[in-house]
Order: sequence, then structure tokens, then C-alpha cells
Amino acid sequence: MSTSLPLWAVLGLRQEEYLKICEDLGSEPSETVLRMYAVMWSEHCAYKHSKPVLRRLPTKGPQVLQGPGENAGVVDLGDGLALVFKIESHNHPSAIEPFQGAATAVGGILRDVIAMGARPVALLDSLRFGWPDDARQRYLLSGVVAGIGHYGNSMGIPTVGGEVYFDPAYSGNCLVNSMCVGLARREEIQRAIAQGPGNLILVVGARTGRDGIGGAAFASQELSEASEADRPAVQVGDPFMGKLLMEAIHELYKVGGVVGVQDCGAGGLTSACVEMANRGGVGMEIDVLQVPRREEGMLPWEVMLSESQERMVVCLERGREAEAIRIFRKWGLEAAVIGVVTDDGVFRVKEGARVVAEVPVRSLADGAPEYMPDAREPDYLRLLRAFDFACLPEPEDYGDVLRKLLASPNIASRQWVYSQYDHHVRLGTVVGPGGDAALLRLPGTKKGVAVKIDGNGRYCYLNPRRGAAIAVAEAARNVVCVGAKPQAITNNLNFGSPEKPEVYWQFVEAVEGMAEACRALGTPVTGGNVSFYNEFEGRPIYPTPTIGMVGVSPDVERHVQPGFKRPGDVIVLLGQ
Amino acid sequence: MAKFGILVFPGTNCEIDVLRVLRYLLHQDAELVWHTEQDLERYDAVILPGGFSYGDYLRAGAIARWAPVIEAVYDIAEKGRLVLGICNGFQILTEAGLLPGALQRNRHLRYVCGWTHVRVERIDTPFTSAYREGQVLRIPISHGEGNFYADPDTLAEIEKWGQVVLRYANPDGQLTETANPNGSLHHIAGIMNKAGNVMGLMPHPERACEAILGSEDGCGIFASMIHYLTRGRVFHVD
Amino acid sequence: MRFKAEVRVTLRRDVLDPQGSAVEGALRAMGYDGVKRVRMGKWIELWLEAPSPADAQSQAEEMARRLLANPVLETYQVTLKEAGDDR
Amino acid sequence: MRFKAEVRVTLRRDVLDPQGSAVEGALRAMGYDGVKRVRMGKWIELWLEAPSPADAQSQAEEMARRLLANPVLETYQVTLKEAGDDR
Ligand SMILES: Nc1ncnc2c1ncn2[C@@H]1O[C@H](COP(=O)(O)OP(=O)(O)O)[C@@H](O)[C@H]1O
Repeated sequence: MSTSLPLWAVLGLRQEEYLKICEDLGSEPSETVLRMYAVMWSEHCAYKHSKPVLRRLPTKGPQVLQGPGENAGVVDLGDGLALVFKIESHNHPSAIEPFQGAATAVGGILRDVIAMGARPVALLDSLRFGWPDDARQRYLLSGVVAGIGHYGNSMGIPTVGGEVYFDPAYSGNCLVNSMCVGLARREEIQRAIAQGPGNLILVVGARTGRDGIGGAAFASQELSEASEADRPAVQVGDPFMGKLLMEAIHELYKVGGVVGVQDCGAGGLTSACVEMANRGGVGMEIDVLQVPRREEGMLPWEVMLSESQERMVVCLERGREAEAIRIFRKWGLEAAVIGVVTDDGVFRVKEGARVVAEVPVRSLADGAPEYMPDAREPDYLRLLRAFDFACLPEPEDYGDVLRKLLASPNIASRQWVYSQYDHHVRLGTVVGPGGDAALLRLPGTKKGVAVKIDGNGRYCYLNPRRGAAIAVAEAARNVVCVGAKPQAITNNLNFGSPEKPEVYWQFVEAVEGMAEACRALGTPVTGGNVSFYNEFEGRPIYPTPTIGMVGVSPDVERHVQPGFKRPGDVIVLLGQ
Repeated sequence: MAKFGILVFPGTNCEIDVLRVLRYLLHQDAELVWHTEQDLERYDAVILPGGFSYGDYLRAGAIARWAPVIEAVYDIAEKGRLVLGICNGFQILTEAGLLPGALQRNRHLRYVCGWTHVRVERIDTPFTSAYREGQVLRIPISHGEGNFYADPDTLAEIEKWGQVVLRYANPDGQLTETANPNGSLHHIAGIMNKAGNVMGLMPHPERACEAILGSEDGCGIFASMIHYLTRGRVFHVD
Repeated sequence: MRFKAEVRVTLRRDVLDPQGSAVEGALRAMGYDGVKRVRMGKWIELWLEAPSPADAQSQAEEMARRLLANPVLETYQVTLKEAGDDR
Repeated sequence: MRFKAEVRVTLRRDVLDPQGSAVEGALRAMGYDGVKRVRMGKWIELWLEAPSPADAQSQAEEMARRLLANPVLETYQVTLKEAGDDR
């Protein structure tokens, strides 16, 4: 990296973005301010290239209690119950450190659901690697699987489903998407909002260290050999603390006074605080000296951008802080009042009495420019379409073909993977991994909830629109197979660089296909995540939208499981 | 009705499952007990449920074994009350020296969750009287450190005193290599102390108490305890 | 006074070490034919305040015996250092 | 010639050590108030055949770098000994 570049460029901002920042501020930003912008305006946090396209997704329906825009989506289950669910990716961290990358993915998605006021009840995961005959790919696979198990098992949340596919397209950039499903009573649902000038802002959970600084920016670049050198200190997940944080925050919900909660994910305190203030239309003042730290000598921007795990930001009614702090202490956790809600719409960061940053909340949270780059159909598609299937010879031995198919790592049993995940804890798993969708019973009712995660990058490579629609339809069929009716989806859009017209075309097409299928099936999109820049040495991965679907079964006793049951039963093929 | 205390350490995660089985399926008086409690006098039986106490850091069960409540567990164990350790609870009991041996990392080094079969080695115990001799139970396991180890002398002693209560077996009750999910010596899945009132097992009986969850075979463990406690049956090993 | 104690926890000789065997196998597969045997243990660094080196040593020994090693499986060895700039 | 290499793998200074923190908390709860900080690492013993001490050392270093330590999170230190009766 050349030192002659201006800081904004080093931090990954474009010149037009830098100029807009100066305009929004009415002056040149200080280093602290610029660093906060660089994170908040990164693709990962700002959805600069995806927002306009995502608006095409259907997000409404009578069952939807919360659509996109919060920590997670929510659908109504009846009987006063609500289902909270969301998906998140940790592709780049997992490519660097598979165990911790995957573990922290699980931790993050769990906290998103917990921040909604819900109890997590299930986890799912969608994974992509290169061909497993390569030692590096096996290392990634086993590390990721162990990491997912490490976090989920320890938290006591069953991992009930998922999918794993191998293709050379993912050799340099594996995919790790993690989904969490939670349950709450309708009135328990929380929002990630800061409101009421004078109310307090607390950070709870772990102490803040220098880990993961710049993670959001890191996720917004392509991977290369050079990624090794400039990556941030890898974040290490602590599921033990994650579990304590979950218990403590639920205890806090019970005593009341909570205005809003958000997980500290990408962008750390900055992102959590600014987004909460933005949703509430308020300002906020934070004193970095009040943030409990793990390391000495941290600069204000390091504190504000650290991505240390197992932390959440809580907006609390003034006067409730002593009680809150007592609860977290009881669980052996940190809890500190770090700031206050203001009414001036400004995000003000102080170090003691000294103001180190003053930025309009709206500019930081929402001010990033939106891009609609060129989209162009990739050339490879023309070649592929020209392919004449008739030129393939008829196989001589279909038995041999069948054996070859069954031996493919993409068809073989996934038991090696899911046997490393606790899928029974919580006594809710009526149908676990190994079949179609998983089915969980809903305590206190006859109902069940079906959950499934599906995607097919290969189909999307061949036809992103159809491929994405097929993924939605496949998830729906799986949900139906256990006796449930599909309700809604969340999704993770894993693509290459949106600045490449071919990739952007795939992205737009896939979103259109997903929207079409969701409209046809009556399953609105309640949220999701976009992961761009999944490339290695300039080669994008297959376009890979991952669909996480939830459905409701009216009677969990009457579920269906795969597998032929008795000799003499009739076999029927449904559909064309 | 018997009164059960279910111990909760930071990181325990199966306490609610055990509570649900005892309270709602078996209609017992059961409650959760925080690890700082120093008196367990009021309970007829104490259960140490599964989970990851203290994150399983250092060694599974190593840190929980020093929790204040463990002193009280020694007390009531001494007095002949029933103590049952499930999974992490078993690990804690061995770390505390209430049961012999240790639970090492699984032989294949992976965490393993799934259905196993275990053979009931004796039915003249407060934990297994509801079963038939040699009955094979279908019960799930879920652990990374369940590989039972004891040095040869200790192992011989465990066998001599008939302390092995459950062994991993195939569905026909045979001790085949593939039926052993973690490399445990002598296929040990569950043992008791010499007095017969403290038992630990790696499988999760609370996960096998309802047909809709796949098996009811685990229920007998709790039913046996209740039977023992409410009928006041006297019990001796040897 | 401030000390650093280094505690080395190793498996007893007769205890199987599946992790060590796995590493041994992996090293051989990588071409290190000379590798004969691998044993895995733990290395624990403790920084502690104590009135004297003797006290620090005996405290660390006690911690190792009571918590850090499981006598059924493991043995330990404690080495005391002065806590220098090594944090 | 036969050697024993001792490889000590420790977490990088800026990397979080949840395990070390848990042990630290446990030791304090057990009454060891003097404990200030605990870091957990690995201790690996390798027995290997090599033509010379220099070769053994460099092989062990290479194994540590390539397999035993995860460079993303950890650093290592290799000490060579002659393989005596020490096993
Ligand atoms: N693929 C998508 N489809 C629908 N909504 C999406 C998608 N990707 C992101 N969103 C929504 O955009 C918002 C911002 O995403 P989020 O994942 O919360 O950001 P971050 O990961 O930075 O916290 C969320 O409400 C999310 O549900």
C-alpha cells in the first residue's frame, strides 16, 4: 500500500464519496470521522450496490410482523407467538481462519435474533467449498464445521439443518452462511432503536479489544494472496460468554426499561450506535473512555470500530442503569453506560471532555451514495446456450452412472457434518438433519415450525434468474415435505464484485428470480444479507443466493419423514 | 413425589430439558439450583445436567468442579441421596472425584451427536430398576469429550465392583467396535460409585422421553429414581 | 513481587493421545518421515503477584495440582520466572 | 540420530484468549487473588530421526510453521533436545 495515497483512498472510499462526506459535514473530516465513514459507507454496511435492487423484493404479507430493516425479520405464528429469523455470511473471515470465522458467524447471527427479544431455537448453515480432494479445502471444511459446532453446541442451540456443496468455483473463496431462528411472544419483540433524549446507551458483554478492526472494509474487498498481510487481527469467538450474554439480556428484558438493542457486528460500536440513533431519528453522544477495554492505549477510533465479539448495545430508560448493571455483573459480564441519547441528530464521540467526532447521524447511517452500475450478460452464457445436449452419447451402463453420481461428494451423506452439531438440545427437534426441512415443535401448542436453507450456485451460474427462483421453490418443497406451509424467507446473496458488469447482471437477475418465486409462493422476504466481492485472484464465485425459509405446520404430530416405510406401500411421483 | 434439584453452572444448557421431563412428563417437584448454593439438604436427588459449564474450557467439568455447590454435592452423596450426572454432569462428577476415571477427548477427535444404543448392565440400582437386565436402550449422545478412561487398576476395580451401569452396544446388545461412538474403554457409557447412589452417564436420557422425539427409552432412568425415592427401597451394591 | 509461572501439562505415559497420533499421521503425510512420535500437551502461562519466589512457586504448583492438570490423565511441571517485560 | 523437539505454541498477544480468561476467573474464585493473567497455549513433543541437530531443528521449525501453529492466531518456539530416556 503506497503511503502517498490520501487516507480516504487507503480506507477504500472513492473520491466522490470523500467529497460527499466533506459536503455533508461542511468541512474536511478528521481521521476519526473518516475512519467511521469508511466503515459505515463500506459495501458491507451501506449496501451501496444492492439497495436499489433489493427494493424489488416483495416484503409484505399478513403474516409479516417485521420486514427488512431490523436485526431480523419476524412472522406471526398465531397463538400470540412470533418467529424471528435471519441469515448472515462470514465468507472472508472463514477463508482466513475457518474455525473462528465460522464460530463468530454463528455468534453474530444468534445475537441478531436475541436482540429482537427472541430465544434462539435453531441454527442452520449453508456452506460452499472447493473440491474436497484438495487438502486445503478439507482443512476449510473441517475447520468451519468444527467452528459452527463449537459455538452452537456450547450455546445450547440445536443446529438442525443446512447444506454443503463442493465446486472449484469456491476454491479461493468459501461461503459460510449461518441462519438463526428464534421464538418470542409477540409483545416481547424488541427493536434496534434509540429513542428519548436523556435515555442511556450501554455496551454490555465482553470488553473491547483491537480485534477485527476494519472487518467490514475487509469484507468489502476481493480476497487475494495479499489479504494475508493486511487483514485485521482475527476475532475469536467465546461461546461461553455468548451464552452468559444471552441469559443476561433476557433477564434484562424481563425487568423492563429496554428501549432498543443491537448486536455489535461489522463496524462495531459505531455501526450499532449510529444505526440505532438513525432508526429513532435522534442524536447520540458516546464517551470512549467509558467503554470497558481489554487492551491498553486504544485510540478513540479503535474503540469505536473494534469488532470484538460478544458485545451488544442497549438503549435503556434513564434510571434503570443500576439494575441493568447488577444483572450483567451477576452473570460475570461487563455493562457500562457509555453515552446518552440527544435530540440534535448528531453522533458525537468524546474522549472524556474532548470531542473527537461530530457527524450528522443521517449522513453516517444513510448518506452513502447508491450505485446502479452497468449490468451486462456474461459472454460465457452464450457459449453455454449454444451447447447441444444431443451431442452427449447415451451412457452404456446406467448402473455405472448411478454409482458415479452416488459417489459424488455433492450427493453423498452429510452425516459427517451434522453429527458434529448438537441437533437435539432444547427437546424441540421433531425432524432433524438428514431429511428435507427440519421440524421443530412449538411448546404449548400443537403447531410446528419447519425451517430449511437452500441454494444452488451452479444453476444460478447457468441462469441466475431461474436458479434463484429454483432455490426458493426447492426450499418451499422441502418445507412442504414435512407437512408445513411456507411462510416467508430470509436470504443471503453471495456474489463477486458488483463493479463487474457481468456480476452485477447476475445479481440483478437473481434478485428478480427470487422476487418472482416469492410472489408466486406467497412467501415475502423479511430480511437478508448481501455479500459481494467473493472473488479470488479476480475470479468471481458462482452467483449463490441462499434461501432460508420458514413454514408452519398446524399439527406437529402429523408430520412426514423421508424414507420408504413398509413393503407394499404405494410409490407416487408428484409433479411433471 | 420426590424433590429434585437440578444444578445450573454458567454454561450449563440442558437444565430446562431435564426440568421439563421431571416436571411436566413425570410430575415431580423439580427446581433449578444455582451453582453458588451451599446447601442441598432439601433435595432427595440432585441432577447435574449437560451443557458446557465454563465453556468446557481447560477440560470439560474441570472448572465447575470447584463451584461452591460441589461441597454440598459431596455432603448429600455421603448421606446416600441420589446424584445423577448427565454428559457434562458426568464429567464434573469425575473431575470432583465422586466417580472414578476421566472423560477424554473422543478418539476420533470430533464432537459427536446422534443416536446410540446402550446396554443396561445391571438393574439392581436406583437408576435402572425400571429396565430389564440386558435391555438395549436407544438414547442420543452429544459430546466432544466422552471417551471414558481409567488406568488399568482402576478399571479392573470398576469392573470387579460392578460399577458399570451402561455400555455402548449395537441394537442387539453386542459390544461391537462400531457401536462405541467415542473410544470409551470397555464401552463404558455410564458408571456409578461403589455405594450405588452416584451415577454418571454420557448419553442424554432426557432427550429420549417422548415418542415424538424418537425414543422413550431414557425415561426409565428418571422413573427408576422416582421409584427408589418414593418407595423407600433399600439398595446395596455387593 | 510479580512473577510469571509457566506450567507444562502433559499426558501420562500410558494414556492414549489420539490428538498426538493424528498430528503424527499428518506430519508423515506431509513428508516428514523422520517423525517417530508426537505427544500433545498444554502450556499455561500465569502472571501472579506473590511476596516471594518460593511463595509464587508453591502457589503455582498448587494451582497446577488442583485445577490445571487432571491427575487421572496428566502430569505437570512448573517453572517460575520473574515477570519481565514479557507482560 | 534421534532428537526430541519441544514446540511451544502460544496465542498472539492481541488475540483474545477466552480459555485463559475462564481459567483466570476460576483461579481467582478458588482464592488465588494474586493471579493477574492467564494465557493458554499448546505444548507439543516430537521425537524425530534426523542426520544432524541443525537438520532436526530446521525440520521441527518447519513443522511448527506449517502445521503445529496456526499463523493467523499463534506463534511458536522450538527447542531441540537429544532424545534421552525422556519418554
Ligand atoms: N438479500 C437481502 N434481501 C432482503 N433484505 C436484505 C438483504 N440483504 C440485506 N437486507 C436487509 O438490509 C438490512 C441491513 O442488513 P444487515 O444484515 O442488518 O446489515 P449488517 O449486516 O451490516 O447489520 C437488514 O434489514 C437486512 O434484512
